[in-house]
Amino acid sequence: MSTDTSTSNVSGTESMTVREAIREAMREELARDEDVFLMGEDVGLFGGVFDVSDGLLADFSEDRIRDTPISEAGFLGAGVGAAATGSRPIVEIMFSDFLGVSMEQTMNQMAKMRYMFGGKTEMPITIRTTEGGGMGAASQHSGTVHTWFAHFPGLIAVAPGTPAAAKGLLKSAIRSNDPVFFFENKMIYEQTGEVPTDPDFTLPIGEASVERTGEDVTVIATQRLVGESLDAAEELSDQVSVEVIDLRSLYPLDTETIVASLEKTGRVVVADESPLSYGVHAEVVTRLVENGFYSLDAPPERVGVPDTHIPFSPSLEQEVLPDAADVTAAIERLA
Amino acid sequence: MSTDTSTSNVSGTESMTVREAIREAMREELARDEDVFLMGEDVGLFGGVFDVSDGLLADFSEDRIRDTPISEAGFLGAGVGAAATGSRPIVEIMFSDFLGVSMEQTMNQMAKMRYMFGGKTEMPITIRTTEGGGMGAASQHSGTVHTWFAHFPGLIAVAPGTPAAAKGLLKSAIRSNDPVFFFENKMIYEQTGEVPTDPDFTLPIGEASVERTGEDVTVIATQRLVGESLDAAEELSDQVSVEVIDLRSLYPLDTETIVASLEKTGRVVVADESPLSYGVHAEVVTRLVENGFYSLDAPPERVGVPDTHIPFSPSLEQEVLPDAADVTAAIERLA
Amino acid sequence: MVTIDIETDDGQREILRRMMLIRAFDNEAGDRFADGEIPGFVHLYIGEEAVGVGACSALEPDDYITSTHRGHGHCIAKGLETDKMMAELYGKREGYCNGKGGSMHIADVDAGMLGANGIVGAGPPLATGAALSAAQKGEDRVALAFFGDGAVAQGQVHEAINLASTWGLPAIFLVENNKFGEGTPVEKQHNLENLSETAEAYDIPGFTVNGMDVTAVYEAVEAARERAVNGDGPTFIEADTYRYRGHFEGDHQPYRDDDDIEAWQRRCPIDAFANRLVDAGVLTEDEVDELRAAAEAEIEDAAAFAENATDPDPSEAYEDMYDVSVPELSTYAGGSLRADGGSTTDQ
Amino acid sequence: MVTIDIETDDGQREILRRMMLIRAFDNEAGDRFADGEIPGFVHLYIGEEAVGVGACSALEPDDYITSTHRGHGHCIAKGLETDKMMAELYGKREGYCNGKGGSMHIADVDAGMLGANGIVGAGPPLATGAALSAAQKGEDRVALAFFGDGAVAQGQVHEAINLASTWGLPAIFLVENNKFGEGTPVEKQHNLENLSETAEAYDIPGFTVNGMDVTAVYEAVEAARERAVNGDGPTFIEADTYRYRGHFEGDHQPYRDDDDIEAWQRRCPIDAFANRLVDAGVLTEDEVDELRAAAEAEIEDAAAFAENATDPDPSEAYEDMYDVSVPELSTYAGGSLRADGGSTTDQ
Ligand SMILES: Cc1ncc(C[n+]2csc(CCOP(=O)(O)OP(=O)(O)O)c2C)c(N)n1
Ligand SMILES: Cc1ncc(C[n+]2csc(CCOP(=O)(O)OP(=O)(O)O)c2C)c(N)n1
Ligand SMILES: [Mg+2]
Ligand SMILES: [Mg+2]
Repeated sequence: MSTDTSTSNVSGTESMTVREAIREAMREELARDEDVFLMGEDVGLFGGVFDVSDGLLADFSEDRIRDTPISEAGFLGAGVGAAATGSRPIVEIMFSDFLGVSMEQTMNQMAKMRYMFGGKTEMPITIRTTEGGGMGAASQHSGTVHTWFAHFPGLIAVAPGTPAAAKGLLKSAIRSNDPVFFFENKMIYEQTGEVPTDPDFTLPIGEASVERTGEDVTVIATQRLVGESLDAAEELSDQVSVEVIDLRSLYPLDTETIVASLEKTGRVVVADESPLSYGVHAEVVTRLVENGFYSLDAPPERVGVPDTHIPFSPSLEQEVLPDAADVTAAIERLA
Repeated sequence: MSTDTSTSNVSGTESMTVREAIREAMREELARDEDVFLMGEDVGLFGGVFDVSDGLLADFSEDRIRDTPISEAGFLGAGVGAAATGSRPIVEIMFSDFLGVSMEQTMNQMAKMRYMFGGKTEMPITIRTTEGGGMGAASQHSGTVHTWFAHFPGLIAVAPGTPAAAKGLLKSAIRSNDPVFFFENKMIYEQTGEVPTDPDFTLPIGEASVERTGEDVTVIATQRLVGESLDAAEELSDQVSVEVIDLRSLYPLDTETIVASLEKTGRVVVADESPLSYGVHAEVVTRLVENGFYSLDAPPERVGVPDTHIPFSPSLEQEVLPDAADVTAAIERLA
Repeated sequence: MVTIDIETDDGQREILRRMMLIRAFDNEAGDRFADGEIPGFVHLYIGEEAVGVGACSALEPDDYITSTHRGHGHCIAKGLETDKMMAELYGKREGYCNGKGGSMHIADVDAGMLGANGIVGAGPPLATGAALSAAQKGEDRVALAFFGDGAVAQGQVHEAINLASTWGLPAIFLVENNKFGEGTPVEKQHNLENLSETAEAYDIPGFTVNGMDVTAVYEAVEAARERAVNGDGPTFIEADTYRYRGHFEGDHQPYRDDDDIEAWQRRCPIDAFANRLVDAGVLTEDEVDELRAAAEAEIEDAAAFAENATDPDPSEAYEDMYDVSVPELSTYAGGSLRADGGSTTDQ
Repeated sequence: MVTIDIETDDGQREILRRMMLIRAFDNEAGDRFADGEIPGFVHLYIGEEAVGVGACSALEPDDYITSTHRGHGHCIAKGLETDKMMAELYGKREGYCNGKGGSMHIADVDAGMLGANGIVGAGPPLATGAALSAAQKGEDRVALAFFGDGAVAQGQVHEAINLASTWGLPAIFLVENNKFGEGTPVEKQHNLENLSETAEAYDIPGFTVNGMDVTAVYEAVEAARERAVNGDGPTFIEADTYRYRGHFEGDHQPYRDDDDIEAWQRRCPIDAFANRLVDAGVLTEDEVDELRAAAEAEIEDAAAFAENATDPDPSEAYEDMYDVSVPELSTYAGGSLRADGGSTTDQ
């Protein structure tokens, strides 16, 4: 990974995984502000099914690391109620595929309350959830649904691709007075990277990050595909100079950074694990067209899931999941 | 309205409203196939809150025009179960804003069952719901959320703009073995148009319709904005020749028809009542860019809701709702 | 200390006054809606005044409530100001939500009123959350959720009560059984004699009280509040009541007869309580009339206030979406879809 | 006619055999998962065999069931074939779902098995719907939903039961109370002595039966089925049982002691029923051993079948999304994002 330009406010760094980065972000914010609490299914003693909150119960109380019944609508709704009355809940929804269960409280309460009430309430809630295929978990445990939340007004949606982004953005999310959906691709929990150690390190929501600079083609990627794109760029480095951007924030979207890159390279690949039609890709492409039309040398390429669910069988799953090879192929079509 | 090119399989036509067209589509299909039934809140004696099913109870039984408790997750899920076991339910969700309540059964059951089961089940269910602002119903009763359903794999999503399209597409939806979301903009229930009387009249899902031909600018519109765009085209007819397309089907999307029009005009406005970011517009723009890049004379224009909820106060609601004036302005920017 | 002490003469007068204020407010709202002055929908609380006032009077001022689409009564019972309410119905900037919410979304979070709600069943999880934050902060506050008989069929109501029961939270779940969910009678929504039997699924106390009797509601909520703050968890209360008007104004009401309405009108909660106070010598008939006239006058003033209040400026449509400033919104508010604000539109 | 008549010796033998088949299947699945041959997750039913077999045996072959993430036992109890099941766990084309579903989505709609389900609480609405369509068509079929103690906290379960009760549908709601939802004990999910008290919220019969006793489950479901087809509506049954393995394979189980597991293992439903049959002279000890050996042999064959079965061709990933052909999918399957199939990618 090339140096992260947004971490310059930091004294030292430490190598850690995305999982650790998220855990430390929560630990620091729990310690910093007693209004912060975490709730979700098996987040306490069990440590979360992906071990993300492992160890937090030992440092905080059961009251603040709160195991819930299997009632996503109920406890996410309770999170909204708590946020409107002075708390700062972090709500874990184990798999993003379960977000449908709690969609009503998301769309009509969390997202709308501030607006409907004429701005007279804060909604400082963070929803953490896991996305993505790659572990044979089949169609109901592998989805990437973040486009819904990027599209729906009143929500903030972030989807980090590196440990530093995960930590810096989660801390910003928890401190934010707006509802933030924080999408964790479950295949990158083990991915390591340098993360600033300063407990005041945060990253601004709404800024994309140039993870590798290049001249010929820009790859705008999210989550797992940031790493895959960096791999693709490295592999192609003899033939073509590829710039890789971690989009990080889906809404708000950092139009400025992606357009600046387009102006330099003239060619763009958008790589995101959403289903292709009406996915994140389309908005990115449209922003580029609207703001950099005359810089485009060719239509941007989309890399994503080909409008299927994620099938169980490994041979099928691999077919539909985008990876470095797909990014490479897309770059080659453009270059 | 110009003549509808897709209704040529028909002997005669009759003038009716969108409301009547939908009601007659249901009546005909209920009469034709006894596996079809309608369920929803107050669809029977009350006739539906928008009177769409008014009179159906008199012609069919309470069993087939079935009032439900206020349990969208339960009865939409029951619809899925019934569809998997040989029935063809039409499920009415009174306002599309309530689709969040039943999102789990939509995303993980209805949309995925066929695929997860290796193709070994049919899912002949139709979900009718109302969208759109304009009646001072405020943020929780005015949303346009169809992009979610166009994006989510395994669903079909249609959003007609005329009475003929409403009737022809609803009949196709009911006969389809796939789950179809049928989005009714509530402000056009009173809009009238010629509708074929032949009970075998249907329209193919997945085809857009050129509602007015033109040479200079194409407006690709949905729902209420089809009429608004026709008005705009008419108003501008002295200065600029505007082609208006009713997109009709959001997924699958008729790339061919819209690209053909782009190739002719070189300039496109996309008008849809979704919030702009990550909305229907972006996918349409991206399809045009991917398939007609070299025909584009300028970046397409988007007309939609500016990423807000729909506010209550008429002066505010009017501000955020797109209309003929917005389409006109967009055309003028391009022409 | 309870909001209004029903043991005192002053308290009883205030309870009567608030019920009258609700009646006057909703009569006025119905009239103004019919005149076309109030846009959108209005759902009136007429006939159910004893429930909202009985419940909110027995709460303490800092307690939270969540409301429903039929929220005017809850607002007035919780002490909200009728002029700002009416201005909100009119969509005016002086309204509680600056005109953004309307009838279905009136809220005053500072007053513990967490919002009317257009989504059936959405309030209880919010109340559970408010009760949770109160418990976590060690505050002596309870949260009461009002919801309808129809809402009992909503899954999130079930989840919210189960959570509150399992966690022993200071919450009160109050069903207003007004016999219909829109046009569907309660018997077609549930297979239950009394909706309070629902409480058994959570092993919490469940009672059905006479919702036309403000004292009965008051006492039930007072006891439930006591349990809640003592750490004994939530209570489920069903108030047996009736709505006198259509589901919303304009409802043609094919689902019931005038006779049924009239039978319940003879049990009018306001008249009943007024008569009781006259019988007990707390008020004279004249004083009752004066109270009513004062309530009506207040509402006339509120309507005048609303009428003369300001239409929001269109630019306000772009405000209040987020705490932070979001480039998309400032771009659109500036009249452009372009990040650089290049071209302009009238939206 | 019930699927298996528990009154006959043959029926009892078959019931025992099916329980043994489940045990052998899930032991094998656990081993093969540990070996890395089975991808994804597996949730084993070991210890709970009496529930699935007792219930499905008392149904008629045409009846519907909905299942859970812990579905292998329900499938075998409903008569599905173990080789096609195992092939599905392996992700092979010969599996019930052609490899697209895996352990959590095995289904055989023609056999009335409406699918294992990865979403907690999603089965009951589907069962209500199957019961509705059966009732509408005048068929003598019932639908039984299996779900866990954890699922009782899900709103859609509540909605489904309320619908079935209000509409008097031929449905049976069967809770497998195995004492945990993942790592969370049932006491932290509900404030109830017995989950069958939930039935009171719908005014339907509710029973708690010994889920380690296949006869007890059988009889409860038989009676519930009778009520259902007689038009007397749904029944709520709680089966008191225990899972012997972790929530999923690989679970480190910080939430319980080995002692607890061992205590329940002494109540093994298979041993208990086998001993009863031996005591009653229906089977000899040797015959029991033979039955077990035959079950294990069948499962070994199933595993061999699965191992030797075919990996789906990557192109099959694009099939089965829709009944109709959708241009997007054929375009992507052709390796392009272009409507004209212009360029190609390897996806
Ligand atoms: C989730 C949801 N479903 C449906 C509606 C439409 N709706 C509004 S009020 C209402 C009836 C509510 O009945 P009840 O809960 O008894 O309250 P009441 O109107 O009688 O006060 C319905 C169905 C809604 N607002 N939200
Ligand atoms: C809606 C939803 N929430 C959470 C999960 C994750 N999850 C899978 S199984 C399970 C526990 C289920 O407990 P229970 O219903 O008692 O069934 P058991 O596993 O004990 O058989 C959980 C929380 C899920 N699959 N679906
Ligand atoms: Mg009611
Ligand atoms: Mg369990």
